Amino acid sequence: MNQEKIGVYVCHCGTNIAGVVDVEHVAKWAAEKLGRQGVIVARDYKFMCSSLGQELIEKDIKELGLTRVVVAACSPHLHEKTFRTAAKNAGLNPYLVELASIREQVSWVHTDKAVATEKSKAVIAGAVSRVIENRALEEIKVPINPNTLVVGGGIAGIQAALEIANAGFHVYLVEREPSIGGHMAQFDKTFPTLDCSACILTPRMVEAGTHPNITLMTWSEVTNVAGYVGNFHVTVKKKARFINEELCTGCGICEEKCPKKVIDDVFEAGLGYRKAVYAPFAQAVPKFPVMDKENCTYFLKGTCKACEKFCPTGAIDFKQEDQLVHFDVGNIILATGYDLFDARRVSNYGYGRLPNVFTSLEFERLSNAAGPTNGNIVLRDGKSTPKSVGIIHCVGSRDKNFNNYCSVICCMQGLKFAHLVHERTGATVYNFYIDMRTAYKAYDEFYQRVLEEGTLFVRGKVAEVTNAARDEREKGKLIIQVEDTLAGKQRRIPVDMVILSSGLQPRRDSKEVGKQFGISCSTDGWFTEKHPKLDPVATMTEGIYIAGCAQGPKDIPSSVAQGAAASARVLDKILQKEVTLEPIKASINAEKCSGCRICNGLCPFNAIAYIEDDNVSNINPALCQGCGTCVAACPAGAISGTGFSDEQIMAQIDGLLLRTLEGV
Amino acid sequence: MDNNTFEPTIIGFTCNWCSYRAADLAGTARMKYAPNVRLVRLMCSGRLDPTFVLRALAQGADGVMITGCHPGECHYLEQNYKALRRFLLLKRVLAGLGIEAGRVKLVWASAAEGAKFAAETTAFVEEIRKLGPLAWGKDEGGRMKDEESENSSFIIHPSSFEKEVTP
Amino acid sequence: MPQMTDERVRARLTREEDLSLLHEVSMKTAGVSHLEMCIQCGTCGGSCPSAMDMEHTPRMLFAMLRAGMRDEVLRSNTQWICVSCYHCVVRCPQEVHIADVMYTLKGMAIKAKLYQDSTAPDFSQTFVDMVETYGRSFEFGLASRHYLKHFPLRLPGMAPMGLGMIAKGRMGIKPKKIRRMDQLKAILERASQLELTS
Amino acid sequence: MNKYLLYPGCSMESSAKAYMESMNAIMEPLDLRFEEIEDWNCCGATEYLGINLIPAYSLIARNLALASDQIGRMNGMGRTRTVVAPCSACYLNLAKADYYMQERPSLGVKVNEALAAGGLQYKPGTLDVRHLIDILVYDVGLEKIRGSVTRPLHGLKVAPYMGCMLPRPDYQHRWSDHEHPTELDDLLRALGAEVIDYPLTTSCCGGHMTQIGPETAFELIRRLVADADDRGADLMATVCPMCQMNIDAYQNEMNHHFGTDYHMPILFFTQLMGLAFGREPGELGIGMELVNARNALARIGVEVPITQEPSGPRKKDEGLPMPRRWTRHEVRKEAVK
Repeated sequence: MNQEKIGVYVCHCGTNIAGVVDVEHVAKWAAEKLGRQGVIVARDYKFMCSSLGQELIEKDIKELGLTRVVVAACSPHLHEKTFRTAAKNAGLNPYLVELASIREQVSWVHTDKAVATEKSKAVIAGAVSRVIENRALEEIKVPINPNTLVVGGGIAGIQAALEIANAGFHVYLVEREPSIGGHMAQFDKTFPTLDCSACILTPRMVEAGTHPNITLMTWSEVTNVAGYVGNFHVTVKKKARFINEELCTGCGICEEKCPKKVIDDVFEAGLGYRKAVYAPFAQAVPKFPVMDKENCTYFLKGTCKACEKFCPTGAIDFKQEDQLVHFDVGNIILATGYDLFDARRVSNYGYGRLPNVFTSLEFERLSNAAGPTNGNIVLRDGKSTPKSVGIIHCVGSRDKNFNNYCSVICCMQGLKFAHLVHERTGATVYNFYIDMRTAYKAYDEFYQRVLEEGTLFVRGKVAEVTNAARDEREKGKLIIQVEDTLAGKQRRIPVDMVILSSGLQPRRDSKEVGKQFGISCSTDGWFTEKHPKLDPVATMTEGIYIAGCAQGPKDIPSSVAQGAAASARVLDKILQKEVTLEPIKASINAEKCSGCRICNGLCPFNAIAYIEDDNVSNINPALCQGCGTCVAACPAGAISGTGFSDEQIMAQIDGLLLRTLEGV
Repeated sequence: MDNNTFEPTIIGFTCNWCSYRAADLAGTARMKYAPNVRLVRLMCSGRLDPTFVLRALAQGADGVMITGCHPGECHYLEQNYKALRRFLLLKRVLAGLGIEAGRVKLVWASAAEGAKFAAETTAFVEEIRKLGPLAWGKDEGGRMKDEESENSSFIIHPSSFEKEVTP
Repeated sequence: MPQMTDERVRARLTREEDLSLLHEVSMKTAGVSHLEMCIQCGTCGGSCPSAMDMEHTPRMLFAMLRAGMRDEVLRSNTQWICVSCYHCVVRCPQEVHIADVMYTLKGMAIKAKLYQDSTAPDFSQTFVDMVETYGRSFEFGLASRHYLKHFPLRLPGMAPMGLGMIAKGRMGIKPKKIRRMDQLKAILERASQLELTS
Repeated sequence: MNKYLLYPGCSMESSAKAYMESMNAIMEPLDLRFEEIEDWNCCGATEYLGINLIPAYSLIARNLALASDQIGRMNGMGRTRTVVAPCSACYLNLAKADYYMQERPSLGVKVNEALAAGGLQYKPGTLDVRHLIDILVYDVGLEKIRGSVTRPLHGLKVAPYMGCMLPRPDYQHRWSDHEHPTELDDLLRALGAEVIDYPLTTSCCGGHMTQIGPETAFELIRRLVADADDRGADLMATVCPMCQMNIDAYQNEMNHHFGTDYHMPILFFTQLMGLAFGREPGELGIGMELVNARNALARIGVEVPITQEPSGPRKKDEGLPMPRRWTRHEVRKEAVK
């Protein structure tokens, strides 16, 4: 028999609960049967979460001196905070309140009233037993370092960095490639306005490159992250550029004189060439080129050095080495972007086998005035202009054989391609789609415009692209075989060129990157947000935010919006100067710890350290995320977890099984 | 209502981030499922101490359902894998104690899988119904004495669940 | 407590009247059909090598199943024109077991006697009869019996081919029989009973 | 020595005798041993599945059950889990039955209930069902095959024809690709042949449509033959008795139907292997094809003897169920109607 005074409050939730559960009976039962456990009052009320309902509880706490409260209502994910705040207002430690979910777990999922009422009793008995074991807890406060790390220099990362820098705080912007700009720098036009992509992007790139509050690190990768929200320690590897940035003026003579031509798989999507020493494109930021060690003749054979000979400022430095840079930040934004789906995997579309099948990124470069063909849309032979073009939507997306999700941008991208082909070549254009998804502002209007231009739309997922002609009309062409689902007939449409509107997929290394930063990925590999609706840029790890396509496929406006949203969250944190953490933490009782170190390896956040001198392990509460794995594993029972202690859980089990009714 | 039908009592351990939300979602979507499962919320399936399962079985549960995030989707990165290996060992231990391994079930359910949570729950109730009431450890009168249950909870030292699998 | 069997839960989930046909076809199909997952993209109809001879593309049949159009579906020639090449199956973005659904529809059409042309059902039945008699297929008997009934006018044209096959020793004129025909018969008999109860 | 269980399938004993003979001829150089499943029965082809589900799968599963049994009786080094099916349709049926019995356990339970009536049972997933070419490419290996070549097929242009039922639906993920697999191409190249780019390699030959809807089938055959011809193939190589039969035996009919004049021989890949291994055409069933490969093979210096077509009256006790004359009688009766 314990000394606690417990109040039980059963919510009707209108008819949501009361329609199925006999709430009055349940309250009466709790007062009677759970009295031995310390329940001194049990009430039912129409809406416990209303201010009147809360006042009822507050009043009882004050007047009856309640030391524990159980609210039987909805899921704790909805109103736990409400009732904890009410308790706090009445002077009771908020962590001495428990919610028993009898709506989501009982009244909404069961129909038999008697059964539902019985189950409600068990759920409440569990909560009562548990709450007796609850302990008063204090929130944890940690100071925040005002610097921020932004990983990824695409449009989302640039936006986030600029917002924070403009607010007066320092940002480290780290980019893997030689220049910032990301995929957007590769595009020719942007839908639906057909703005020139470079024209709207480069001013932002320049701003980011010259901003006094931004430390720009390109050709660099984050190699280690330690610490926790407010206090991250970051290590970045600056890969050797073999260019002395102090001396280089970005004149481009080295690139001009370099005799080694290499296929550019990254920026030119394999359609064009670059040199072994290169800046990926004319407006690259920073202006300094990089030397590609794998392909440089000097590195391969020991002679050449043409670049060094011609460099007017002596900026070439073959002896440069990779450099590790360390700095501290308070928050991190990951804007690491996406990879294009590899269309070779859909072998029935023939990419890689049939020369005139192109991917979307290849087409972007083809149609770009600064691209390998100066914006001429031509076939793989480099000269012929197509007279007919088929654009296939949903390549690799919405397909259980590849990626299950909709890649969001492909419909609009396909429409943009149709417009560009039509405008530049006058070719007949076919668009093959499953569903036309043109949601968002001015998108459907663009669809209307492309319809007006005479693009031929076929509703059907293309079955195959083949060069096996069945008759004269098809000879020498690529034949697109498809069911025109609106006509209900199979069609074979011969064209000169096929463009695959490939989907987006997570970066190849997203899982490893997620692990490095301590955030999780969905099964698809996109970074998981804290809440899909109400917290789309935060992650489960405090202090780490995500923006742009790293979180899931999205277009430029959404990426920019997310970059800005993530920076707003970071600014909010910085301005708070300190952060409050949920006190669900594990701690080790040094007396009981035998120093076996079983727990050390179990913690994914490296929160547990072994202290050699004392032969015990110790948990850093700021690093601990409260999962409780170590608590479950400790052979000595030396680790306890606040909020979810062994005592609480065991008591709840006994309560749920109504063992506690039988007395001790 | 058929009074002769055996209605098992089942304790379900859910992860705060996935399966508990799946249960919430099943509720919000008004999906109906068998009422025999009572849930305990943990922060992570990695928190599941095998002794919780033994405790539940000793205290009168006929089956235990453990639910967690899908492999690779753990909110604490990889703790559900630890739950998985504990679960596999636990099944062996139960077999050693003469309890059908089928009385404990591990289910992966993401926060979006309310329907799966409902279906798996109902299916598990059927499975336990087929196995019948758990007679383990009960004296002739019925339930086990409390001292015994305390002892039986600790017949398996928790560390054995880590040691055996830590390379 | 009331009993919540699998069946009761499922019954609630599929109480939509129109889905009963879809559900029936799905339950009668080998493996997990995923029929309810069809998004009407037309990959199947686009992939089909014999679509030009079909009254409905497979996609249309699935829409009709969803609409509960039992007779129209079973009367369609589509399932009989299917050549079981599985192009649609591997390309289907929703992993519908299309080819196996076609087998199911054939079986249902035969039972409902709703096929328009008896050539294909007869061929299948003849084949099955042979197998049930001998345990092995017997190409010569099958082809000749079948052609005799359905393409008598073709026979003179086909005869040289058939003769060629015999001449080259590629067509046994005597059926082979397995040793334990009794065992096979017992199995098939039991299987037929199980078919009726399922 | 690699040892496997063999499920030959009905065709190997009749229309695809050449396949059987050539397969047997390449076993020894490649160190392979097959043990036939005792008393196997027909797999039901594509016909049984369209009548009754449970009997169809029970028919197939009897073979799997017999194979399991037989493996249980094998001992020592010879133990295998693999059943080899040289016919694509048989391969598909056996593999699919094994897979579906796992995917839908209720099917597995019913089929086993039926098998029990014959004193048999089969635990799904305990056997590996594989096609002959899978064994040759992935177990024996192209190196060993290349090493056995004594008469490379240099200068012979071959259209590699995989057909449809081998690479699809491929629930066991055995093939490099469902649309353009390279296994047959690689094997033929190992023999020294010139492999043409043949985009229709996994397109359908018409299957049973030659029997029930010949016009549909003829168009499918035409596409295959015309494309191979267009691309300059001397002959096609196949891995499936049904494909061989349709393209070989019905090519003449197809030509007649469209007014074309294609002459595209189609041989089993094992026949080409046998030739490359130095065997004589007669040992490999070459000459049994109706569209003869004599001219094509002459290009690589292989002389195919003209086979004496057997003639003469049949023995009475081997008499046909329906003599040809009687057939004509039927024809007239039908024509009068």
